[in-house]
Amino acid sequence: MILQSYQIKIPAKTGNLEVIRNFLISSLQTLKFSEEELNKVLLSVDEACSNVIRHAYNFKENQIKIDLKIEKNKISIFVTDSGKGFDPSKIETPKMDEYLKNFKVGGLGILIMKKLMDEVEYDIRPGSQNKVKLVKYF
Amino acid sequence: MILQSYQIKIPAKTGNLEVIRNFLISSLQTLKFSEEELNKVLLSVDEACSNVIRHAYNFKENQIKIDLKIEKNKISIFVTDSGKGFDPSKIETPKMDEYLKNFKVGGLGILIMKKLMDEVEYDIRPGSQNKVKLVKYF
Amino acid sequence: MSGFKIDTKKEESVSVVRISGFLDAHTAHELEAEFQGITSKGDYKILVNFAGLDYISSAGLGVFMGFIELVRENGGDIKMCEMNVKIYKIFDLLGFPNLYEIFDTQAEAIEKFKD
Amino acid sequence: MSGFKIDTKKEESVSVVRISGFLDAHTAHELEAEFQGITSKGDYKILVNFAGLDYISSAGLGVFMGFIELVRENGGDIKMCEMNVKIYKIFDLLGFPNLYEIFDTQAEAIEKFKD
Ligand SMILES: Nc1ncnc2c1ncn2[C@@H]1O[C@H](COP(=O)(O)OP(=O)(O)O)[C@@H](O)[C@H]1O
Ligand SMILES: Nc1ncnc2c1ncn2[C@@H]1O[C@H](COP(=O)(O)OP(=O)(O)O)[C@@H](O)[C@H]1O
Repeated sequence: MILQSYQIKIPAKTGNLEVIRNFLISSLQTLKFSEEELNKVLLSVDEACSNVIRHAYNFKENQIKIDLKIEKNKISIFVTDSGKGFDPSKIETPKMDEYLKNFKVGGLGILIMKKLMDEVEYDIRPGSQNKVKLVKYF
Repeated sequence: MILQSYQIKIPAKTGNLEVIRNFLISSLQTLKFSEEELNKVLLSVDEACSNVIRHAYNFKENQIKIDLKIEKNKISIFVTDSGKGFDPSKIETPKMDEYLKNFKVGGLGILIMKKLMDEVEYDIRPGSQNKVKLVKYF
Repeated sequence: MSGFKIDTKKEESVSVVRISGFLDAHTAHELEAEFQGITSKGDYKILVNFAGLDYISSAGLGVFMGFIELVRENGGDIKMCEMNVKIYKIFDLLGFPNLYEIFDTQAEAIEKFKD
Repeated sequence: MSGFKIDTKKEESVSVVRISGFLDAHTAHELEAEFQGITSKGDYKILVNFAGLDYISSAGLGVFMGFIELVRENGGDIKMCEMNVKIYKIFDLLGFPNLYEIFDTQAEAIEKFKD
């Protein structure tokens, strides 16, 4: 059962990443997340939004939507874009040993989300809505 | 022409007034408002939202929506509720001399909005959407 | 995060109420409860020190209006001090300085209560 | 309002880059430009002081990865110091401490560059 819903819809530009983080901080402040857990949520959503700005929209300004659903034992955050979409199953998870040895750059965003959140799930429908769901349990 | 749109949709409760103010602060931070003008916007929106929480919804939790439209020479903020509505033409503007002399309480919210914003306009449709538009020119 | 804080201390016969943070429709009831507590003890000389206050909305103003009559009927007053310019502008916008005495310093205000 | 700040000073032969605030996809290019400036002058001993840094996302991490190879090929290094626990946890999550030396104090790090 969803107890509370928060939504923000704003221009997808890197200057708004801070707006999004601040929105989450103030929306989540009454929940009993530790600061550490809150930081995990902030960073994961930031990564999802940075991907939308860069990959979904290629830095062309468009809208990004973030929905926060608070339930009794978890929060779910949906980051939605109307951009070009992609096939998440084709994205390889970087092996960090090799990654670091070969001085790779980029490609860490989804890995970070997966490491920090309890669930990460993409629902890609190019031409309509692409969405990533990020879940964290209390 | 609308250059940028920001929207937030959150539970209408007094604890979220701060969330709303923070959302506005971060959404407006790149515009060239003076701090004084920004404060006028914050207070006016706070008054509109406090009215929604108290009068439209009688403190029963429901959603409140705030839309911010940024144009070249002005910002417009729409505060929307789906509550019981009212007839703005029936609201008397308090005369502050008498008000203070008679130790009145309350009834200052709309006056504050009118004094601080360049335009204040209600669009009341009980049963569907009640909206107040607050405009400030640069 | 920001919140609202109240700290009341008796200075001579005056109840000095230091308020800080954000006084809005969410926090106004806290100040109301404080005023209730003070006046119910029969103390009617109230000085509100605004030094730490960052924000006030009409819900906050309503608290002062809700007690001023009672306080004055009992020979007391609500005076104010150390208000920053941002807050003062809101008071001024509505003519509140005609009803409430606002002092720069706490000492001046306490002195004035002795008149 | 938070923003991101960089301040670079030469200490002996080491370019000490103090970063503070929020290093995300919006501000990462500023650090990139700073590293570009430093390395293009032929300076490859870079110490990043994280004392003031509140936040880092993968865009920020990418800046370090983008320069480490060049810097090491030129006999230099990017070392790090005074990282708070919050930031260190992100580095640690991805194994970055295997690639970058991270020191508690700036003095230790500068000393290490002399080896
Ligand atoms: N919202 C999105 N829209 C389109 N493509 C995306 C989106 N999110 C991720 N991707 C794709 O997934 C890849 C991996 O993303 P990520 O792990 O965050 O690393 P990076 O963004 O640094 O490439 C991206 O390079 C991009 O091709
Ligand atoms: N969103 C709203 N929904 C219903 N009634 C409203 C709304 N906003 C204002 N009102 C009505 O207008 C009146 C005046 O509002 P205001 O000037 O803000 O003072 P106050 O809220 O202190 O009464 C309220 O008492 C209420 O009857």
